[in-house]
Amino acid sequence: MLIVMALLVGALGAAAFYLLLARSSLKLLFGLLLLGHSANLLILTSGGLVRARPPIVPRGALEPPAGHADPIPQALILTAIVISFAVLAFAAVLVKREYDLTDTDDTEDMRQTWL
Amino acid sequence: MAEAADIATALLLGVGGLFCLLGAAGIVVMPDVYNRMQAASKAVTLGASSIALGAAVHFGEPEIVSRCVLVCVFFFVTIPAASHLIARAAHRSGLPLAPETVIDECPRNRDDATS
Amino acid sequence: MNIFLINLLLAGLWVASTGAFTYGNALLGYAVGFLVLWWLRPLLGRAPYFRKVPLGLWFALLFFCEVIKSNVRVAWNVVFPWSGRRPGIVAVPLDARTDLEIAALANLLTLTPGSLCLDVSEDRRTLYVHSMFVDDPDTVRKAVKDRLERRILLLLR
Amino acid sequence: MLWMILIPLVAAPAAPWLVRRLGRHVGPLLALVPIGVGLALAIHLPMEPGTWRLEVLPWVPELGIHLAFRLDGLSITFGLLISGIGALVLTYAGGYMGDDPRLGRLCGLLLMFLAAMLGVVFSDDLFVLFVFWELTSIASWLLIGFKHEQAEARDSARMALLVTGAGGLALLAGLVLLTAAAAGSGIPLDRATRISALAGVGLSGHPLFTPSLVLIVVGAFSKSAQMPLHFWLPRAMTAPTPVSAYLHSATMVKAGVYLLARLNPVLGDSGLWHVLLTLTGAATMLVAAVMAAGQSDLKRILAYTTVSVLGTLTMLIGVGTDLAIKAAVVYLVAHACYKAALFMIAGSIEHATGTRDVRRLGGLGRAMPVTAASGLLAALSMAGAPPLFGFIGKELLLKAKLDLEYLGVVLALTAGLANVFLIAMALVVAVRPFLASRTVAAPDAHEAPPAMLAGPLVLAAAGLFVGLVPGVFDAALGSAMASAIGGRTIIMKLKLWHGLDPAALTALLISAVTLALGFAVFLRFRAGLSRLAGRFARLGRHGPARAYERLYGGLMDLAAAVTRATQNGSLRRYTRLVLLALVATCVYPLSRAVPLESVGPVEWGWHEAAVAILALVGAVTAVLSRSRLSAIAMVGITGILIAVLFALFSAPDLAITQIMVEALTVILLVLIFHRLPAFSHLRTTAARLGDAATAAAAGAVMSLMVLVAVAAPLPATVSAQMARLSVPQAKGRNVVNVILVDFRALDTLGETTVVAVAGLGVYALVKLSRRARGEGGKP
Amino acid sequence: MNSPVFQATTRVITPLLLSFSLFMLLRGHDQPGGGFIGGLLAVTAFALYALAFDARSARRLLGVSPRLLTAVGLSLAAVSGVPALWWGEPFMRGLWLPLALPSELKLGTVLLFDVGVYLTVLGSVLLTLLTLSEE
Amino acid sequence: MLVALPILIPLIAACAGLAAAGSRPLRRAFALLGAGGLLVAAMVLFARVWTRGTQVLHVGGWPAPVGITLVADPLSALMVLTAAVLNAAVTVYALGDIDARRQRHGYFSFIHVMLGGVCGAFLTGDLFNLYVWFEVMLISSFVLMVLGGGRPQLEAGTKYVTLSLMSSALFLSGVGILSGIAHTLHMADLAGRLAVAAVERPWPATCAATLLMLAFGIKAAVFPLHFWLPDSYHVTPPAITAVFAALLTKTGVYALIRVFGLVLPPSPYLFGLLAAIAAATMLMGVLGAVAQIHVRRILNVHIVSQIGYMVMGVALLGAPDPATRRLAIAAALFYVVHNMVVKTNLLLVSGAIRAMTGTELLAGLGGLATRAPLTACIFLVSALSLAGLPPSSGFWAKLGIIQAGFEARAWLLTLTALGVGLLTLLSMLKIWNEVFWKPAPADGPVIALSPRRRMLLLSPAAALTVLSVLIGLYPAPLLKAARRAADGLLDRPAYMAAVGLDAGGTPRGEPAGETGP
Amino acid sequence: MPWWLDIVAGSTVIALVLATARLVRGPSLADRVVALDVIAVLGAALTALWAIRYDQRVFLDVTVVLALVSFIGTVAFAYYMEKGGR
Ligand code: NA
Ligand code: NA
Repeated sequence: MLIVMALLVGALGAAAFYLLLARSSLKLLFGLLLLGHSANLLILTSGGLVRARPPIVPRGALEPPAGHADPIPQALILTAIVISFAVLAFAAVLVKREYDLTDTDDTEDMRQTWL
Repeated sequence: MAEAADIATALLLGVGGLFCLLGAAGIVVMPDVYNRMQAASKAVTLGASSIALGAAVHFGEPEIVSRCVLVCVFFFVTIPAASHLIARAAHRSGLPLAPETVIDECPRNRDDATS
Repeated sequence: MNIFLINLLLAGLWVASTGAFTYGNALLGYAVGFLVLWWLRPLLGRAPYFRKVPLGLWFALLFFCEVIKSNVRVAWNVVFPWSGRRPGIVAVPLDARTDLEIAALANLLTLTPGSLCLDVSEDRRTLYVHSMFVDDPDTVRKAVKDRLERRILLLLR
Repeated sequence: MLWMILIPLVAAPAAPWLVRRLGRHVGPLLALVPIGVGLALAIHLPMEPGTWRLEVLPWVPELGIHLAFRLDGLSITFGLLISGIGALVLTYAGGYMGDDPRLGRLCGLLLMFLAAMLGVVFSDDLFVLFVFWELTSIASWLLIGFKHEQAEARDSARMALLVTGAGGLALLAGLVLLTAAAAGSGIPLDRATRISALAGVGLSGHPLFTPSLVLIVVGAFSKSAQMPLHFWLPRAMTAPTPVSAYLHSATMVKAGVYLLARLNPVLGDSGLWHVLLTLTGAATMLVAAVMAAGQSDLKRILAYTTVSVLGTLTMLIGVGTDLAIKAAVVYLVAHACYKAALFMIAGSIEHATGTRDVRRLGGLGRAMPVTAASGLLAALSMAGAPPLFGFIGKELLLKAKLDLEYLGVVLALTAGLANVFLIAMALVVAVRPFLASRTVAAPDAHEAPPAMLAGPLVLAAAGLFVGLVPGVFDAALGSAMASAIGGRTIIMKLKLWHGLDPAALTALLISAVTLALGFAVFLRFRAGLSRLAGRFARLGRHGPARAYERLYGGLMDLAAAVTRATQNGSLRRYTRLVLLALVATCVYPLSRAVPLESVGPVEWGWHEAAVAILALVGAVTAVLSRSRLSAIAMVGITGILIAVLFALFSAPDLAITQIMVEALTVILLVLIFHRLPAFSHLRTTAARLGDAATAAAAGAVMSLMVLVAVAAPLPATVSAQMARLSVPQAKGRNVVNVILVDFRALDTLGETTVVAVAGLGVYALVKLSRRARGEGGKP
Repeated sequence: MNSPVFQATTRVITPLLLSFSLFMLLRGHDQPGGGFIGGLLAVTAFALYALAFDARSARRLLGVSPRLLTAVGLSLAAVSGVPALWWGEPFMRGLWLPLALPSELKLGTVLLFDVGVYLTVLGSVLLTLLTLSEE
Repeated sequence: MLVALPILIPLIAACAGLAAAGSRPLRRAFALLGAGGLLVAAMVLFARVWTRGTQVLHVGGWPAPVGITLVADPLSALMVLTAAVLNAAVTVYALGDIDARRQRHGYFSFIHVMLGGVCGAFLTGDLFNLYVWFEVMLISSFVLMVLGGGRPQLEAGTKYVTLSLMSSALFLSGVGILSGIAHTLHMADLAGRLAVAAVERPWPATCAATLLMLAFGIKAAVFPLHFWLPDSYHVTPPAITAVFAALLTKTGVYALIRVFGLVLPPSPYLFGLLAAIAAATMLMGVLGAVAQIHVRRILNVHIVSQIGYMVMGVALLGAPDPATRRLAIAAALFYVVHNMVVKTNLLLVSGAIRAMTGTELLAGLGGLATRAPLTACIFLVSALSLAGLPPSSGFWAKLGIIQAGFEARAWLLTLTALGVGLLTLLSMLKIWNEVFWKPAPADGPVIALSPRRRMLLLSPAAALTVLSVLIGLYPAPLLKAARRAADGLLDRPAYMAAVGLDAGGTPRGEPAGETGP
Repeated sequence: MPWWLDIVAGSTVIALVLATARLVRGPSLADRVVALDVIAVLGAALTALWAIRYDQRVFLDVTVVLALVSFIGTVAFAYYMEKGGR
């Protein structure tokens, strides 16, 4: 399963990178989105995959059942998900405003800053 | 009692799985988006609800049952609205009907719809 | 509606007094409360409540059967596509007036496999229904009006 | 001693203010500052050879650097020259600038330079010396560019600063290496930067010694305009004449010579030192002298002769015998006197006639008798005619050469040949304008004002005085200075007439011959020889100066080309570079780290595999999709399926959050995209394939990274601790949530801040850029 | 979107979603849920309303300015760590009221923090969506 | 609590500024209060650290590897103090530079949040928390980058955002892999555990370290990851550029120093790579600067070049001799502080130039040496300082780096550093000749500044100039601080003891074969 | 673990595959949105199944949220299509 997850991480990453290499600024957003997924899955997999044993203490117990999943990567991913959502929202609006101003989504046209 | 619950669970799950499969097959086989929606919005939802009810019966705890009932209620409230919205949007945006369609009494243009 | 609240209160009392906080017990409490209230009908005056609860139950049962039936039909059609498919969009004139009535009708119609509420006209007088089996548009119209709209209006008005 | 540096430094910013208050007569007033310094130095006279006074203040103890100042024969001589000539130049500047409002700035910069130069010669700490060294470069740059409205002045200033700056860098590197060598030879850090502590220690065995020597010598050469780094000095003549007189003849350019002299006891025990200095010095001496003859601008002629003399001095230090050091001492002092005088005279001539072109000058003797007299004296000193100080210097020089076992005669002849040209140029500069027939178109030429007369007169007289009574000099300072340079006691007994020993006679003979030849060259100045020299000078223009231009231009072109090629504004290219960097840097460590056996402990599950594959299908379809909205739907699917994976791998909180975020992302993207066009496919197929390859490689890196991470894990003790603490201490059963709101609540606070800022940012972006667009931002 | 079907459905679902979001917020410490999930659910409730009717109605329904909500939420989250200092505990130490509620819910500064997160997420994400849909 | 104040004060000031969005005086008051409060807090913190040693706050009261620890060691305290000083200067400047509508839409709040993020990044003792603060910093910088701008700002924003987010993803991946290897995020704990793990298998940590190096490299703008910077930094108002230049890239450098100095086990491969990167960065940056014809772009590309010097300090961590390593880090830190001061100052001056002339193109400028002698002086001192000429802070920075380079026997790298110093001088001369010495073009606009605006624009620059010269004249205190910071950074056991871990780290089980709890 | 659970889960996964096929095939956006909706619902079904299979009640929380939220996405797409996009 590890291999599958590792492949998924890499494939999502490759898809993201491919989109990031596109000239359309709209595609950049998708690239960033997928890149976030890839990184999150990377953390999850690196932290060790455990099937169906969430780190939740049963009512009345003092500790989660033995063999539970590592909660730390989960907390990290949660934070990362929210952060990348917020940042992506901003980036998306940015791309849109830019499109509004320039009537193009081609990043190769974004050379106005270049003298 | 426990055995009866198990049988009920198995029954519900079996029906659910079957309908899920059939519904999904429907959206593959059906000729146009309206027909596909028919298959999807009914069969799959019924299947999923059935599985949720199966879970409710399996666990039998009030907490779980309320959750599963909530799922079913939600499905039954939202699925029609969702299909309606999609179908309406599809029709309004001029998505063609399948060739075997026998009749279309709905005007394509929004403005005509009022008259 | 007031009576419904009283009924709920009675159910709650039942659950509290029996001390068993389960769904089954709550349902039982509701049923007991309903019976008590039905018994005390004269006390409460003419209320549609007592008519609507059994009506609603009956309607739910019918509707459930309808859903299963049409589901099977759709499923059959999926598995055996050659078994005949005559999709079409039919305009159904509406007796339902309020948004709630229309929404209820549209939702139930859509939940019934084989038919789908496509649109409502701007003046809310016509419902456009997509059906998978349009042998005859008028049959479809009639089915919608008789099987669904009439019962819904009965229940809601 | 610090105060001697600080007072002029403090006076420098006051100068503009004073000038604004008091006008042009402030020159002599400001001259009191260096005069005071000079007097304070004079107290130490006569200086006992081989002794010095040291003053040490703490400065940067971490680096072993102290404000260490040393007074010995060398530094006092230089100090006296700097302050004395400084006083004269300040006085002169008042006359030269007249009522020009920039006089204040000029005086201020001169004072700043004076302070820096004093710092250079007093410092006993290598790095303190360097600090002042660079300050002199900066002051020189500002002074060369003084008339900055002229493009030539700006360019010359830049050239001077770049060349001396490059030398400064070499020097710095050399000093650092020398210090390292010293520290490596067991000298404690506190003393490793101190010249007096390093003298005679014998560091030449250390491997860092040779590079440090070369670098230091290069630094000194750049400052002292040794071939091939000399070309900036003639160009520096764009500076006002007082500046030329002060910086570019008497003082700053001698800083390099000073440094060589100062470090002679430290570095002088190496053969390389002798070879480098002697050969470079000799070459510079000869070539510059010849090139001087090709010039027609008074100041340029003087500049080239200065270069020549600097070469001579370098050569003498390189030779390093007692005699050579004595010669260097005398020659240095004599040159400082007469060359400063000549520059000031050139300035006076220009002041009077408005030109510096020798070909147009003549017959000024009557109109400017005092200037003419001092010019004559200075020129004779330069020519090395008896009984002037220059004569003693030249005699010593020739004797020192002849004294050598190898190459002595060659060097002596070279020196003689150079001398021929120097003599000729001395006559051209200081005799011809006064005595030749009147050719200048300046009938109203008049004697310079007194402020401008004092300098040349005093300096020329000093040359005469010391020439007549040389014993005064060597008793007071000369021997001490020579001892300081030599690092051993050298007693000088200067005489105008050396008696009749064979060496002296030979020297005298050569001297006489050169005088005669020089006079002949002078007489032929206008005719063939000057043309020959002119041709030679043109050749020189193709030399290092040309190399500098080439280098400068090439650098500009290179910079432009590199920038055009890389910084081309294409985001795509920047991204690709990042990805290529990712692949390139990770390949090697991954190849070492990936364990092939790490299939992992998690058993195979086909549900998960199917979900994972479907998620991937969604992503790939999104990549290939032509419609934006379909792409949104597809990444939506990917997100949801990843959420399902999260759920399966024991992370319900993650799954739920992911689902919520996915739904909101879809809403957001739909809201944003609903007015935008379809994806444009802009890349060529080849580009797309290339991108795909890059992306695939980068993705493979990520995959391998995962395998690396899971291969050899340590036990998760922190998680275990958290799980233990969660219920009893943090009162929560959902450990993930407890981490988020308690154990690592700070993370969550930061994350919440991100969310808040993103929302507020979107608001500001939309509201404000709408305004910007309303204001006509649309092109 | 002017659809009676959809609008009626939204009227039913919005309160459902909102109460579920509060439920998720409050149970987060013991079960999956918490401030983020709750806040995002609340956002979906209002976003749905905005889609069914329009952004202005959604703003009216919310009642407070989303910007204010964001600022208040962020301040609440940041300040919830301060009370601990009063009792000489380190910054952000969780304090709990010794009050037994008839459920698993425990009152304390940690809950306050989660509520701050909830409000910030609700305010900020909603601000984004409403700003965009009002364009 | 003192340790948390540099994070909390800006955050609270940001909230207050948002709440006071309607009132201009109140907004400006909060801006100054926030900057001043941060400055005071930073000074008190620095003094406390200086006198009593490393200050530690276990946030939430959780002991070291469980909770997040804020650690103010000399390095962090020094960085926070520098950031606070520069922020104060730029805030004063911004009051005269930033237009009203940007202020109304929360300019100062965003700046404050960014400062909170920067201070958080400096102070945190937790790797993932560092990521979070980086993101806080980034999102506010995104907003600031595009705030109120037209097309150029949005274009620049797109590039900046895209590459920054790539950096974030790499950072996150690196953290994920490190935590997968060591199962902890606390820097001290990670250091201990990775050291144990690296004994037998050094390469897994190196892989993660490579990712972190790339991530921080993008943030710090090192070659070949720097291209976003020259394309984006010049489009904002100068005050924003100044703050970016002062803080953002330097945070990347700080992260490199912190992570490579404290957390990661030494990796010769990466140190070699870093050395090459450092040399290329210096060279490419300065070549870029030489090529530019726009004042602020020259200065911005220079940021890149200067980063090379700082990275060189990190690369010299590969030196075998511990004393050399300490020297290198101390020199790099000195360089960082010097460069933050000087570069900020130059950008402020460039802003003043723009305010006075309305242009930043060299061709349109001229004659300012006579027209604005004070500005000229300020620029000159800072420019020479940037080129490493005495008697300014730049000289000691350069000297330190070169000493370290030679001591580490990194000849080529050090010679590059030296040569680049000359090119730096060249490009500064370019500005000087064109802007100050060249006669003003005939049609060049002359904008008269009100005395109040002039004061707001120039007084911070003058103050920073004095600071640079003071450091140059009396470098001992900063040198000592840099030394102590370097010693504190490289003394791993002391750091671990300060945060409450014993030298071996937490009690841990056998590192054999176990995969999870 | 009863064998029939695996069969049900298997058929759900197959349904998932079929829905994804529709997602990929399209051809219209409406088709894809329908597929999206179906996939979300199937995800809910799958998590409910896993709740039983792994005896983990928390899966059902995921089920609930999936059920609640899938609707929103559909609405958003419909909103877009109404505005005339495709
Ligand atoms: Na949570
Ligand atoms: Na749905």
